[in-house]
Amino acid sequence: LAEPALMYDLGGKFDKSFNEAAFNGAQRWAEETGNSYREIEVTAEAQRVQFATRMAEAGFNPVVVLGFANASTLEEVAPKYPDTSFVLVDMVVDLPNVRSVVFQEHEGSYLVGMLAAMATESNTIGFIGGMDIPLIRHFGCGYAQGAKAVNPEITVIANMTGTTPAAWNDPVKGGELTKAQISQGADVIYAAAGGTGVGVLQAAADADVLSIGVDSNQNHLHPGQVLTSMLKRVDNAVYNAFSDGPGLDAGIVSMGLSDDGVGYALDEHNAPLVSAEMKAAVDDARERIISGEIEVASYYTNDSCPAHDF
Amino acid sequence: MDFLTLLQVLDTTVRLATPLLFACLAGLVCERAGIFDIGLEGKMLASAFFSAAVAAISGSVWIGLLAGVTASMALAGVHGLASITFRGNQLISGVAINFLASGLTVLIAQDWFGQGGRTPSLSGGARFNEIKLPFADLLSGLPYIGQSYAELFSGHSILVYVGFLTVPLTWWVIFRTRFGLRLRAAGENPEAVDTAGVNVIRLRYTAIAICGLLCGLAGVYLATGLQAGFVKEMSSGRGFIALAALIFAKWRPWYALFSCLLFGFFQALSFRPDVVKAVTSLDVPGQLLDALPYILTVVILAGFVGKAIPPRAGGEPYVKEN
Amino acid sequence: MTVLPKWADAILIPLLSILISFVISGLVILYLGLNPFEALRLMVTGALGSSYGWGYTLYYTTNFIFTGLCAAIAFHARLFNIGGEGQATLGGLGAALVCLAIPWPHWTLALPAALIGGALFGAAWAFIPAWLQARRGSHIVITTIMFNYIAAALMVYLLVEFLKPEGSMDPATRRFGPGAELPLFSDIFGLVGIPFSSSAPANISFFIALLACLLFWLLVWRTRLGYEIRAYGHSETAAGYAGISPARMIIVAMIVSGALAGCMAINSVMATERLVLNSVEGAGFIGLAVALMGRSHPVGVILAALLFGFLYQGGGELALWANIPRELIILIQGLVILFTGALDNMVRMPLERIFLMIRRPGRQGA
Amino acid sequence: MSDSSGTAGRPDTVVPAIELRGISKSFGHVQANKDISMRVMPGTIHGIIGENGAGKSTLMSILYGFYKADTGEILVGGEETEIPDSQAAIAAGIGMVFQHFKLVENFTVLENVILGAEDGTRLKPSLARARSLLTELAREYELNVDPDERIEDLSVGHQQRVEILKALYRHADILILDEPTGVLTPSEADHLFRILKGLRDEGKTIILITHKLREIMDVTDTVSVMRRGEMTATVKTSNTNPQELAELMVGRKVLLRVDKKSAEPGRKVLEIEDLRVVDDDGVERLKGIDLELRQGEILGIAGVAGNGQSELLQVLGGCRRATGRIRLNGEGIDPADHALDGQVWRERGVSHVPEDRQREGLILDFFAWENVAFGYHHAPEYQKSRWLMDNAAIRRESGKKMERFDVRPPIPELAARNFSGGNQQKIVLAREIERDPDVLLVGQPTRGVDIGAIEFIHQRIVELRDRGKAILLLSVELDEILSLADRIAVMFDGRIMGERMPDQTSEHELGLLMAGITDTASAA
Ligand SMILES: Nc1ncnc2c1ncn2[C@@H]1O[C@H](COP(=O)(O)OP(=O)(O)OP(=O)(O)O)[C@@H](O)[C@H]1O
Ligand SMILES: Nc1ncnc2c1ncn2[C@@H]1O[C@H](COP(=O)(O)OP(=O)(O)OP(=O)(O)O)[C@@H](O)[C@H]1O
Ligand SMILES: [Mg+2]
Ligand SMILES: [Mg+2]
Repeated sequence: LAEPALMYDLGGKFDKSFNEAAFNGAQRWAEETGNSYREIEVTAEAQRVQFATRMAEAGFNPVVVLGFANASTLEEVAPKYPDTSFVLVDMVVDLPNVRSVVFQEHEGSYLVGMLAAMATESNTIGFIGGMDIPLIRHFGCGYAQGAKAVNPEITVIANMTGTTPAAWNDPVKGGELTKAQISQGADVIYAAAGGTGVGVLQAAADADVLSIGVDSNQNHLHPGQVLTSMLKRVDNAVYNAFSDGPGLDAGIVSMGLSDDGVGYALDEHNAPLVSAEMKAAVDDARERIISGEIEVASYYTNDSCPAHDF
Repeated sequence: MDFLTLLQVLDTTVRLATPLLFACLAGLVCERAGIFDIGLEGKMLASAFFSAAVAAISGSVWIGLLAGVTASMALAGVHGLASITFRGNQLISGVAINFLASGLTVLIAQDWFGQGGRTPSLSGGARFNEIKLPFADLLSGLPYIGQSYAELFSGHSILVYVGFLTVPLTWWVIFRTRFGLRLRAAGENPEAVDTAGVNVIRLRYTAIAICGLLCGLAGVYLATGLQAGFVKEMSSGRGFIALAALIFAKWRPWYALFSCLLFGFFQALSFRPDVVKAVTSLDVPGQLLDALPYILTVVILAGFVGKAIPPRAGGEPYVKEN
Repeated sequence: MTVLPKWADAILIPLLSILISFVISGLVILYLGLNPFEALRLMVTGALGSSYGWGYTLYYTTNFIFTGLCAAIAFHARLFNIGGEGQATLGGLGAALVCLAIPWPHWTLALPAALIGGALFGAAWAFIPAWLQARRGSHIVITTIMFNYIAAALMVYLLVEFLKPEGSMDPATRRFGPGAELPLFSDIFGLVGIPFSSSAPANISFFIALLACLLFWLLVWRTRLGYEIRAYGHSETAAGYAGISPARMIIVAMIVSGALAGCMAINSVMATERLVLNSVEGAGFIGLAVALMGRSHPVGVILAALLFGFLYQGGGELALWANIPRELIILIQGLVILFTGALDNMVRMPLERIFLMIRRPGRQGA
Repeated sequence: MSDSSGTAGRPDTVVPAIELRGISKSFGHVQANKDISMRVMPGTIHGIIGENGAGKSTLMSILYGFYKADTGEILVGGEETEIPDSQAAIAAGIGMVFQHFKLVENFTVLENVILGAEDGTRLKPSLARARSLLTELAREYELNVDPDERIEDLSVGHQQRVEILKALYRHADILILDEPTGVLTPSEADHLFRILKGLRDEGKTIILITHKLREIMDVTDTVSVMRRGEMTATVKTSNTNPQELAELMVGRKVLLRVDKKSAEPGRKVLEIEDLRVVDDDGVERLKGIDLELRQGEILGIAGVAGNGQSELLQVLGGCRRATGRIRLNGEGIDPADHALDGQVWRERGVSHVPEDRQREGLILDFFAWENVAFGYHHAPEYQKSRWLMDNAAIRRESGKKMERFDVRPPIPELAARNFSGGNQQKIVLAREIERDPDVLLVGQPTRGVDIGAIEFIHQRIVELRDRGKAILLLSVELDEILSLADRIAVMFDGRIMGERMPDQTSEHELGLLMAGITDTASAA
């Protein structure tokens, strides 16, 4: 049986969010099955195709590639290796041997947005993104909608960390942005900024206001001070892919609330922060979203957000 | 924009200016002695990591500080070896040091903590906590002076105060002491120093050591003062901004303070779209806001700051025979 | 007065320096619990062992040649252009706009157009700092650093707000289309019947880069302009005596510098068939090291660029097969820069003593 | 000769202040000093002469611990002394005034003096002490300089005084001066020598390197001659004469004065009216110069450095803008025109030998051949095509020119840096004179150049004149002007104080004019 392979995005294996979640999924699979897998970090645009090709060449199967930027990669590589199964996370590519896994981040963000709106006392909540790219706006958009759903009057402050790749690894700037938002009244702040988020959570904890983690469960970073984390179960996506093994069925897999592809984290670290009625409200909203009763707008549909103007 | 908001912005300014200030003064001492150093970034990063790592392990921020400064000074030593002893190209050496630092820090972090180039987050005695100046709360009541005292001057980590005190200290050492005189001379005309019976090599090594020390403090402040732990590449370009600030300051300590505060202030502004909007009454797109500090710098530089003349012997290794 | 023969200075010293840096890197690798020789083998075979490896090595080399030349021409005028990054970024924008502007019928038309577009934008981005330096005395190091950041911001803004296709989550332009596809090495060598991996991105721009080196050499050492630039770089006072205008030299040198950085776009943008965020990926800074190590001479630049291309590709392969953290590669690059670029005298000094001992009984006096 | 004659006529009981034994030193392949031995007696002025590159500076630099000798030993006052660095030299009571001053340009006099000799960590006390000591020394040896002036604002003469003060401040008993008068005006030089004699009479020992035999004869007690890195002779000054010294030095007969037939001035080539220059600091440097220059004559401009001669030369060389009227070969030129740079003047047949060969005349890191094209790199004969320069042609040309000007070594592929000053100067002259210009502007043609080369350079300039060209000669060397010029204009404070004919004037009269004293009745 062929080894599976995992290709991280430019952020790198340990980005404290997206890629790291994938890594955790792979690890879980390895521990449970006792099998090994191959992993590789992309460090340059040109390496995307290179590594994907090399993996397929070397007979790894399935080959999981992370990040929307890899759509073009697979469009180029996948057809050349019809016998290899590819998995693309975060973007859709329509090819017979590619499984495209997309997450409904806006739905998850919607839920944590609700929690934020219910937890805030100042009726001001914050959002700190990494770089100002559509994906991040997508997160922020869901967050804002959720908050507004609870309290239409609520103020949502949004900042982006920067415009260079450093934006994903600048906890200091993240921290200062947090302090700036706090001084504008924000008392719950949602960080979707990779390594920068570490700084956001830290500054929030220091200032004794609540923060919200992203992608993987970050509640444990500051027990009792992180309201919750917007879970994006990339780990599950990877885990499933690895488990399904070669010849896994292609097509689009949309991971949303229904299949716990996205959600909010509730554990011993933040239990005291999330009251029963908060939980009830959110779970109810979750159901209504799944049932289609609530329609959470996606930023992508027409590059704009009804609840917040970026 | 009300007074309190102003204070908040200035408060951010101070915090952001401090690491720049340390690095800027580090570069000042070094370049005044005739050694160019674009490796500030790397030294800052190395120190940030080692201070956080050792603080995390030992639980004492002071031991961490020691480790951070040592690391930075070690890299400074490499720079000295390359640019003084072996008369190599000082710019290349600086570039190399930046590479070494960003590589080493993450490798070692991974090796020690297995958290992907991150140190465990620090708490309690393992980090520099904000210190309240006496009567801060008491005075915070009365407007303006009191508020400023409480909001702006009080409540920073000890390193901030150290940083600001370093300015007069540096000024005094550079312009009022024997060492300073020789240092400046070595940067202007090393032959004059040599023929006056002073050892240029030792002098420049001392300068480089001081540079390492100050850069170290910059890193320590980043990782244990502003933040509570190390994240890869967390210096994210501040070394280069400090370099710009140094030239901006025309290699003078007090000007350095001013230019670093200016950079800090512009950054702080870019964090407050609301303030910018309130003042200019037009809402600036995020990206423009993000570029604001850099644009304003160029404008000021071109508009008000004249020609900056670097130390004459700067960048040139001291060679009397070849 | 030089003691060493040219060959020793040009070849022996760099080789020894690289050797030292590799030995140290080897120790680090050993410390990480891997076999250094195995690592070296992986890098060499991965980067130079196959047409595929070469294809990637030369792809990176192409970028570094352009940015290296960019820094080099500035050095000749004693200007430290740290803004190659931003100029290359703008160059990418220029090239992309050209490629998107019209559906190009054939690359032979698209290439020159994109080349001009990239060069123009790069030059324009370099012109502003140059002008500020020449007219207002604003230090070029600061301004170019600032312009790197401004360029990055501008890029995000344009890509997110205007250039990215409607509804796409990727902040990148659409593909340029078949008419703007550059011939790969496989196509080029195919013509003469040499088989070359078709999956490697190395393309015709490599030859453009070599051409640029030739033109660079002609410009600097064979034309009046180059003569004046070098003269100004060596001595401003003497330049004044000879009637060479400093302002003109600064501006011209920087424009050429920016244009060279901009030309990188044909490889980093046009060849990848779309403009992505941060298409430069630090090549601008590598260019500084390349120029410094290459002593601002095109041949030196080519060799240094090749070295870095090797480190990039070899490093990638190493990471791929040995599960090595990518930071190790950065560390190795740092060591190579340090020993070949800054600590070269550590090797030269002893060598000189040796050569003197051999030669001393030879010629005497001045 | 052997160094037994080093003690020329002195009883051997006296211990030499300095004794060198078998000093050798090489730079790379160049052996600058070969097994040199010499003795310098206390309380004497000991001269050292020798061609450019003979090894004088090197030898003294070794004595001062700036360079380390490869072999040999140094005795100070009979004691064998290790001098690994200048610190040791200073400790041994040796002070040195280098040819190219070792001062920090943007420091004040005071700071320069105490540099390295401060007492205590804080500067204030040191500065105070130095200030009082300086005033003393100033009184004692007429070494007055304003302690608070910045070096860059001082005339070379004053800068040199600072160097001497530095040495005295460090209690030097042995003072070495390398080509001290190279940059001084006659009056400044006389002043310096008065100081040196004063110091000698105090019992201090002085070693004086110079290219000027007149100075040797005037002030030294003993003189040593160096050649090709070796010490060829040491004689008592009173037992020798310039001719002999010149021959010892160059190894052949040398003419010590220029022989030229009287000039036949032709038509006017260059006419200057009311030329004015205001420098960047708003100081008026030229206050209305009127001059005319004719074919076939050498017009010498005399003047104490810093009275506007340099500015005049720069304006005519296109390095500086001015107001006023200039007519070249009859056609008017606006000196304020910014397009009017060096290139333009050259195209119009005005060549320019700048005062400072190392900062202006040459690119030290360029090859000799590149330097031969410097300023003329636009000349048609140097172009291969519309775009490319014809380097091969330039090499060929420069090879020939260097041969003709006897540049040593005549190797175009050598960097200018590696030629001695004398030869660097010949390269500049070769470049400018060989263009066969209508007008030649020459600044300090023989500064720091040995007599052999001086003779050669003077001949070339006279030849050019005899070919009917006009020459504007600018020199701080009065006797150079007197022997070379056909007509002398004296400048003072940006004005022409008057014109004289060399055969109808005296150094004394010129000296007065240079000091701004016009009533020349006293001169008659
Ligand atoms: N730093 C140096 N590096 C290499 N060669 C040198 C150095 N200094 C002097 N030389 C060589 O040593 C020889 C002697 O130089 P030196 O300066 O002693 O001559 P000099 O007698 O002082 O000449 P001048 O009369 O022009 O001052 C020259 O041929 C010169 O090329
Ligand atoms: N760093 C150096 N490298 C090579 N040669 C040198 C160096 N320094 C000095 N020289 C050579 O030493 C010789 C004498 O040096 P010096 O500085 O005395 O110049 P110089 O001959 O005295 O000229 P001038 O007296 O006009 O300044 C010259 O040939 C000069 O080129
Ligand atoms: Mg000399
Ligand atoms: Mg000399």
